[in-house]
Amino acid sequence: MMSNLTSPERARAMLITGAGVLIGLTMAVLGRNDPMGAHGWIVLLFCGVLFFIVADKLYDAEPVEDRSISYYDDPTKVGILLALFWAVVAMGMGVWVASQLAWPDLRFDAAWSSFGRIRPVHTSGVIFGFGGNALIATSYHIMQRTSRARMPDQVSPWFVLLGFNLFCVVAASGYLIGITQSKEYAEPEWYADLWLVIVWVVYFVLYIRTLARRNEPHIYVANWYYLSFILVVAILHIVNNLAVPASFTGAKSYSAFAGVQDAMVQWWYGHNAVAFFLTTGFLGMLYYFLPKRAGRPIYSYRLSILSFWGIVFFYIWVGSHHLHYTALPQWVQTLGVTFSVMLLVPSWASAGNALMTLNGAWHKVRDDATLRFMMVAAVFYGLSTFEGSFMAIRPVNALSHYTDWTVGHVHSGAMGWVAMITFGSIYALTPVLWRREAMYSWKAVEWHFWLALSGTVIYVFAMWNSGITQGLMWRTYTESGTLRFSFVDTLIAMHPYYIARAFGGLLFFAGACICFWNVVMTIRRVPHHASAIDYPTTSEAMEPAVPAAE
Amino acid sequence: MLKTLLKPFARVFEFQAKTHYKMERHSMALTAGIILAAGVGGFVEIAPLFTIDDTVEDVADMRVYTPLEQAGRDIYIREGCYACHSQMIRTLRDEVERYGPYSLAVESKYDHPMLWGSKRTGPDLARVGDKYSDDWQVRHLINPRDLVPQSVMPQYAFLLEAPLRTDDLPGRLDALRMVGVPYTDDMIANAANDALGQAQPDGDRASGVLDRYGEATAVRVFDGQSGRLTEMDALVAYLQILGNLTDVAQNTQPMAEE
Amino acid sequence: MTILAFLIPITLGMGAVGLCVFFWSLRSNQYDDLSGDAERILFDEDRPLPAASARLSNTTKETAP
Amino acid sequence: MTGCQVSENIQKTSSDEDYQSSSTAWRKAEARSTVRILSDGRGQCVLSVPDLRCGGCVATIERTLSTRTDVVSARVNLTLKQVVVTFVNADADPTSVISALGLLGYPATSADQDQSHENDTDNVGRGLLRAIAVAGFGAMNIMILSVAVWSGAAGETRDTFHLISALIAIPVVAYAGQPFFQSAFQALRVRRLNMDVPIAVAVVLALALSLAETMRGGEQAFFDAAVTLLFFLLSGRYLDHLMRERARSAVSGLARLSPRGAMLRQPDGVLTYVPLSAIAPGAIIAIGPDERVPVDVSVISGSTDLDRSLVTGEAIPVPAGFGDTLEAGTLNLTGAVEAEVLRSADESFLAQMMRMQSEAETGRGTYVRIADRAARLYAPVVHLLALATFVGWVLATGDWHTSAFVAISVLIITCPCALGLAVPVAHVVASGRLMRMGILMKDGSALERLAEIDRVVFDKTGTLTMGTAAVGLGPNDPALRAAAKALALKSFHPAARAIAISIAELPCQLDDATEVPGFGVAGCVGGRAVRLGRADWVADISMQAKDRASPVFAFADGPAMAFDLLETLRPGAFDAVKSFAAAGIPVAMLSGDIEARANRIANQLDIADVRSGETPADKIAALNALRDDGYRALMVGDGLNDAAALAAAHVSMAPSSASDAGRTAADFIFLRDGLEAVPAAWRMARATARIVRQNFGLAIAYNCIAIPLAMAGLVTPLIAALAMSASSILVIGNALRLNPPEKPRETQALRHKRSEVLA
Repeated sequence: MMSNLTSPERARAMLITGAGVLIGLTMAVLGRNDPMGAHGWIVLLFCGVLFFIVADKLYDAEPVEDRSISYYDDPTKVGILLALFWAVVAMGMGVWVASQLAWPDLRFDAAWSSFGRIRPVHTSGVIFGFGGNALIATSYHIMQRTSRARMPDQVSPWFVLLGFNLFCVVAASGYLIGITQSKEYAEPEWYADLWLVIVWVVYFVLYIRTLARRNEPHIYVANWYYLSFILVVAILHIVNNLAVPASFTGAKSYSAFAGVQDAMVQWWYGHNAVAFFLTTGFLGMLYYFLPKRAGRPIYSYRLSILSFWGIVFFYIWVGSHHLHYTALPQWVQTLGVTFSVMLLVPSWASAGNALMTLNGAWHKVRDDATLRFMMVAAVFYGLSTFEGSFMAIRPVNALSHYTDWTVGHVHSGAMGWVAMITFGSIYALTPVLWRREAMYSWKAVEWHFWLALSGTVIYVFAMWNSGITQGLMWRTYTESGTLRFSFVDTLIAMHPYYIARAFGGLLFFAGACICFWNVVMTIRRVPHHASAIDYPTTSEAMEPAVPAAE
Repeated sequence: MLKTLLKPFARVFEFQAKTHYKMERHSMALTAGIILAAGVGGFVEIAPLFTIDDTVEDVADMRVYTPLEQAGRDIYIREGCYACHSQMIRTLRDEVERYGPYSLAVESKYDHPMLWGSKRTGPDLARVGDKYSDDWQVRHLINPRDLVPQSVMPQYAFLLEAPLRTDDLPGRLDALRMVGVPYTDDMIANAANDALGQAQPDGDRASGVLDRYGEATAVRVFDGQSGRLTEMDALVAYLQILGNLTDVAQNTQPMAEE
Repeated sequence: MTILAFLIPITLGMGAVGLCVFFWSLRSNQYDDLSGDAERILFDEDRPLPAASARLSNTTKETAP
Repeated sequence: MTGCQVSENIQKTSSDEDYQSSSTAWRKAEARSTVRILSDGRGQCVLSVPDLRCGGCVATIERTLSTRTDVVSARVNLTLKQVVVTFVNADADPTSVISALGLLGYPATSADQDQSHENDTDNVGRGLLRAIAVAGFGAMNIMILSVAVWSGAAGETRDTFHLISALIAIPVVAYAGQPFFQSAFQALRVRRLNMDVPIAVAVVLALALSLAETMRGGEQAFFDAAVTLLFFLLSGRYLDHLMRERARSAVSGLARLSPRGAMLRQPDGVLTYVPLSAIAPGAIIAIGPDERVPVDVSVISGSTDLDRSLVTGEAIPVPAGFGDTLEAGTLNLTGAVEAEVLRSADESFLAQMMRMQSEAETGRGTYVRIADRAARLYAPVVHLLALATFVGWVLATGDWHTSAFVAISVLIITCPCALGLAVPVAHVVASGRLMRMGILMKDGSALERLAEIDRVVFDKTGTLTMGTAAVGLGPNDPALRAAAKALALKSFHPAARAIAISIAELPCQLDDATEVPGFGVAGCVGGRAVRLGRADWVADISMQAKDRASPVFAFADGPAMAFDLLETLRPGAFDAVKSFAAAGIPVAMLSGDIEARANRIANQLDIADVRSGETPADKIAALNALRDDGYRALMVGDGLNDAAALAAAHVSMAPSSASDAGRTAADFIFLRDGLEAVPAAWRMARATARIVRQNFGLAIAYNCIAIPLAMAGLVTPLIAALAMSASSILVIGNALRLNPPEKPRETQALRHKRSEVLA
């Protein structure tokens, strides 16, 4: 990896990691009386290791590779491996937290291991660690391929990837230490948030610079999805994390918003994060890898563009459906319902478009587990968007909210849609990226597919049952008009479902482990492909990307 | 004469003419200009309208969290309790009957951030204050299954051993004031003392707490061990104030939906 | 809902950015050949393009001696 | 002297190497003239490649072309089935690219990109799309605010939302409403009413009313209605535009036939390529085989056969030699000739035909589209109703403000949203279906006109019959037939090709084959001279010289045997004629051909009303007469001689094989050979007209419900938005019924199969 950096690039990398070491040291010293000090040491260690890796190779031979005729895939490769590493860690955590609900003594009495502290490790680990790394890695791949251009430089992709992972590490370790804002999916504290803003701006600039260098006049629709993901997530992140630190030498901060206002911002963020992190980014992945793997163009390319604008417009205001029957003004809730229901149109347009693309290639879906991952992902995308719109309706929400139904819904999206499309894409990408004939073991892919599918189905069904049971029990009255069940009664009823859920999660986790193993074995064992490089710089048309000035 | 006078401005005119011509040519740019101009102008007009807030009721008896309660709240946040406990009673009949009057916006107006939650693995806590005794709360936190055998809640025995940090409390209150919680200079300056005083009813610091936060403020040994200020003190103090910052909900007895 | 004073302008701003991007894309002929563009990503980039391979063989020639 | 020697002599006199080279040079120069010079000095040309189907074709073509040294870039547009090639030099030669594409299996022709025209229409579409985007942006955001207000946002919040809506709506209406305002303004200036007048009035009044309401803190504002209305209507307008654009680009994608220049013999004897405009009467130009005659000329040397089908519509070639006049647009088939220019390009036969056609078209200009006819009725009624409402409310309540509010809400709710969509959506759906049936349509008015026809007039040659000839009878002796085939194979004359195809035997050994342009093919079989061609020419060597019209074959001193050339009916011609007759629509035939041939075809098809020997002017006169009698005729024709008649008819159709002028003049072009496209298009037009009528019915029913509500003052913005959206969706849904669910599996399978075949 290092040998592909020129000496000025190595020097720049050293400068950046060196600065990171200094920042870590400063945090450690200033925050020595606060949990922030621990984060200082983590930053120091992370940047220090990178610093020494760079320093070690500083005077190695200059690279001989001709950059004008190749793509820059090193960060993509590392990103894929990191995504899988986070998948294993975070899904493992998921199995553990799920088990704690069935067997609460599994926490072993340590302060850091309580449900409240490791649950965000699971959620952030899956969403940001696994999903984020997969998005960054695939976006590097897709933006270069669809632009037929190499990334403009070699330091910023590393900065984005490793900087993002530093954020993930700081976030996850922070939860265990007890550093959290307790804002769902936005738990990291102020300095991690600031760091993410810097990383994200560099990411956006890198993406735009690559597109500006493109040799293919058309910008493929996947890039639109990725760009909206980067841009909107940045805005959401900044707005929702506006906070005042209690002290610049301490981790604690207080949100700029309070109460009902904070709730509105939080779910405006929360649901748009679903939209722009867990939907548009992965739709970008779908719109590239699905046609690529199926060998057929998108069924309706026009529809994919239209549904992009539809999703972007409709998603913005649906967040308030998380706050039905609360102190939020009712008209804001109604607003949320209206747009949640309308959102179904562009969502199903996308799901249908994906499935129609496969129409005529069903024999491939039957034979190719990778394609099947993508097909199932599209199906689950359609199902969970329908479920989401359904659950946004007030009477349904009255039953489903606060129960495991919501958890099941989220997981049908996260496991069935996000993880499935990501695994499918990784299986499609790995042989291409490492120039291998195929995956090391197609049987393992099959195993993974069936484990993932059965795990998801078990999980989702368990949660549906659990959620609906609990929701109904809460509102059951005796004949004399009093509440029939105590809260603990509902908890007892949940127990078997919690065991089933942990089991479903375990299957899914096992699949992820198999995937990691399979990818590593593909890299280590499968012989190289005959053609060693793919060539970017000339488009088929060899036309200048930017039309001559008018 | 006039020409020579205007000569220095020729460039300005030229620029104006050029850009105006361009703007007209690209009528889209013109529209964007209109939107921008109208947007800026309009926003100046709109902003004052928002100062009249029709969402959060104005309640006289609503008080801020004491330093000890705020410290407890920070522990509640640190431990991620919101993952299993909501603090928002919805306007549904069964919830009102189970947990008490539904939550009003005003009750969380000093909550930075709000802890309404999204999942009830455990029951709602919006009105858990004074529902159980301090002793029950402490024992429950030490090992929930001692009191509720079927509970799946984690044990928080370590809170009883952990001394509460009070030196950073003035900073925290100050930060909260910056985001809109009406702490006075007096409250901020005495934050550490007040935290200690609220858990030591016999100490000389206790009266300060009552002065600053009102006579109704609970001043007692929350964790059952006098002489030590622990994180358990803070957390229990916080749990016992939940739903008790104002009486407006109980007094108005809002009717539930359905 | 004071908060809408933030959220509405932000949303409008994002919408306006989207609109501008759409205009840009329209002007730069992004929608001229949608059926062709959908097909283009399927071109197998593993096979070197003739022009690129010509350049590649040149470079190997140059570096070989 | 043997036949062989004679033919050699002829060859010497008629063949000239100069002409041979001039021919290729001409073709190169012709292609070169389509190369546009880019600002950076490179050349660019657009090639039309009709056989482009999938991404594989795109990759193959681009890969192959981009390896060429003279090509900077080649980009395929799969939608338009074109390749844009950029050359290193502006004077590059596209012919080699065209032949390279031909070798790949993609026949290509250079598409004449009238660049200025292209950009103009493109800008209209883009402008509309921009307006849609702006209106969509406004509608979405205002809708969010409106939903909030409808959901119960009250007091300050509502006022604020109205204010924000106003800030969005004003620039949006100002920008996106322009197409309607301009059109309404133009209509009003000539004191007419079209659909855009009520639209413009309603939008402006809705905006004004809402602004007034916002200022006084009122509860109701119609910003969402105004902007959503624009969005819907713009969508309808864009669809309409898209349909026309699609048909136009498809037509221009086919090769254009009229030449743009000629090889001019300079005083110093050198041949140079000059553009058409630079050719003056009296100049000498060279015309090679397979070229079109660029201007009207008189032959001064050489002889040849001409395909005058562009002029006469008749496919059978005509020989020409010294002194003959060649009209511009005729196709030189076999020999090279030099000729003197008689008239300049804009006075040529071709130009005259074009002029005649455009004159004929003006007769059709009075046709008013159904939507505008509806608007003439609709607009005054609605405006009067609004006025009546206002007066009524003032009288009843005395409250000026409320009265104005109610009156304007009448205008808003009656705004012809559904009417504006009723026609275009139906037309777009219909045009899509027609396209799948292989029928291109110029615009929506053509569809409306086609639905109204009560007369059908067919041209004969090229329309009822195929443009190429078939052979009736020939010699029976296999040896003779083999010899005839050998001769026929040597010529590219259509008659020779038809003869070659009609003979099953293998050709025999042929020596010294020579083609004598304008006469035929000569050669030696087994030492005997043999000829195939004009009867009088064959008679030079044969015993029985006959004066026949058909090509004749003979051995030296042998009997002459004639090949009777027959016309073949176009497939589906019989059914097409019959289905019109069955529907009670009289069918007539207008032919420029001789009576005997015309009658024979008419008899085969049961057409009673036949007129033969018609000149273009006669045809126009016939159609004008029909019109004067109050009939609405459908004209189906193909040749240049029909072009003006096509334009003069109420509505017209042409096959894709028609002349350039014919295609331009026709309202519909059918791409497949079969004539069943004509009744199919007619049925589609009738179905569309029915749907349009139903849509109008729906719109009227909607108004019957909405207007009383509005007049009673019961219309709130929510009701207005719901009612307008519902009626629009209803109308769109109804129009979609034109598109019955075809078996998608079958088409998918077909597509699949096709791609497999290609692979």
